[in-house]
Amino acid sequence: MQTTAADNSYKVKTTAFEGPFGLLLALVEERKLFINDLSLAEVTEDYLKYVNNLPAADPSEISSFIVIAATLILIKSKSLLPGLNLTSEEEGDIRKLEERLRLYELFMRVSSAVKKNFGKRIIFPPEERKMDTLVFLPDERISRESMMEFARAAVDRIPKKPVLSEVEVKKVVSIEEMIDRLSSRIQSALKVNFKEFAGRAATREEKVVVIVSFLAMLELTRQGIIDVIQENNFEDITMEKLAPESASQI
Amino acid sequence: MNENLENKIEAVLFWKGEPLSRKRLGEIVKAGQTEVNEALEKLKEKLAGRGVVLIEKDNDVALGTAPEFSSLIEDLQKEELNRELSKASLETLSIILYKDGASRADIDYIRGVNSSFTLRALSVRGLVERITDPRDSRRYIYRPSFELLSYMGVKSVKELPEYEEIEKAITGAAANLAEMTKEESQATE
Amino acid sequence: MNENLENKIEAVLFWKGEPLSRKRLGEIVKAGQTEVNEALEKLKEKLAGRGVVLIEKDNDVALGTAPEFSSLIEDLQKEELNRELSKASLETLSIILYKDGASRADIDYIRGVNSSFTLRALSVRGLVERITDPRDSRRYIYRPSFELLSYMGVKSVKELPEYEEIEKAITGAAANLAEMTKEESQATE
Repeated sequence: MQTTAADNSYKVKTTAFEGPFGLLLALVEERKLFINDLSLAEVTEDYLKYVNNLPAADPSEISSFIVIAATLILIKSKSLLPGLNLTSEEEGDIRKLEERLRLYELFMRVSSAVKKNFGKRIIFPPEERKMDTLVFLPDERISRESMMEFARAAVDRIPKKPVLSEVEVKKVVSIEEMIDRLSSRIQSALKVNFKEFAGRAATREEKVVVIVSFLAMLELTRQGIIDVIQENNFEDITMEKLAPESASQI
Repeated sequence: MNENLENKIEAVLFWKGEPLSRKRLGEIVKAGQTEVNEALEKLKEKLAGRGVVLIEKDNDVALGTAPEFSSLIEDLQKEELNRELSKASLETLSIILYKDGASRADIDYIRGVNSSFTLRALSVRGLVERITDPRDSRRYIYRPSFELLSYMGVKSVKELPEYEEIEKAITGAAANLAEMTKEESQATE
Repeated sequence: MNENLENKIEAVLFWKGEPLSRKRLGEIVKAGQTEVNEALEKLKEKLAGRGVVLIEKDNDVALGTAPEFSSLIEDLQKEELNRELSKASLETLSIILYKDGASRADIDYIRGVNSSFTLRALSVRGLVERITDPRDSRRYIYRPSFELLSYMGVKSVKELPEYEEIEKAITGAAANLAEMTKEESQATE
């Protein structure tokens, strides 16, 4: 299952995904995996890369991707750092994500059946009958005034262009906080100083980059490709590349 | 090939709801006159002792309610006509008035819900009439009936209060929403 | 007295040409709910293998043409049919069909994205209908419409492919869903 870096820059970039689950499912299915914490950990980096390249057009759309990213980062961290103790809330988030993804997968299957049948064998109601316009039965509630009021009310109820609601804005903010919290969470678990990495990251996008590269570094460590040397706790980490032979062992 | 021709004919007559000539029926179901006549006989047999019967008049045939239920249907008709119009119907009517004729799709966009049943209620009472859209023969336009305008005491919809302002808002919104919904349904994969 | 109740009901549904609730049907034919339900079962049997079918949805019933004559009737009818469904619409419709009614929060939770615009587009097309949640008057439930069942060619949701199996799988995940969407709907609606 060893894949090269080139293979990992997936084709998903060219496809637009409606939401985070479509993307995640595509990534998992491309690798022919089942939905579980292992497969989710494996696709986390590609997921984050994709999200980072999303055009910042619609914040509410991106926010739905970011919410899931936070949980994925947890899963990834846990897989890389077995010593990382998750709170019960965090464990719950992970379990919930897996369940939601399975439910979504089920509905993807359902929607292909719906697509296959939709409009193929239609049951028609009878055609609207032609009216012999002999009757005229008005209603006393029909007047110039009442009709104006009804028309006005109908116009007022027409939704304007969809706008980002307050709740959604709040969500985006709290996600940034969540990412902050997560990076410090990982830091403390590892007892590494992260300042070179995180110090310069100011925006959300930059922070995501930091996390991605941090996770990538841990991944490489586990695979034995690089060796992380940390002289003392709370000092910067240095990395060094190992000889190619040791890299191919795993 | 045409073994269930009587079912086909039943479906066509049910859908149409008004008399069709045997000749036209043959064209629709792609069968010869003898076949059609035989199938109609079979249909008559199958409908024996049911709520719906085959009505024959000269060369025309139609489905209708069984004669033993005629008084039930008459009562029902009276009751329906005397019922109060629903709020949904009144709102639909107001849109047809201020847009001076609207397609079902226009009305649906503005109301955000499907309006076919409310439109039916309005036509039954002669408040609106359905005509073929002069710009698109594949759809219908509902417009205020002449009787409705005179009942409201206006010679044309333009005399309705604040007509210009509301007409503009409705027409603009309908176009806008039609556009957005079109985008939505076309965004296939 | 009411030995041919199914015929009476057939006549009423034929004449009416649009969905009626079982309750209203009972009022019209002057019969109790149990009687009406039994008669509807008999009517379904009588219509088996015919040109006309009985469609059931929640507590409403209506007559329609049998699905095997779909293309025949489509050629006869004038208005153009819209068969396009975006990916978002397909997902949303599937949830509403197989959950047989879902709140916006349910749908958002399953899809992981906001579905309000898709829901409006589907309501406008008459594929879904909105009712007030009987358990919580502050929110809405979206349900399949008759038109949606018609487009799917099924007489009731139970005829949808793999309905029971999928419904069971959904119910399994539903406890979690209910808990989650409660939190979310309090935040958004």
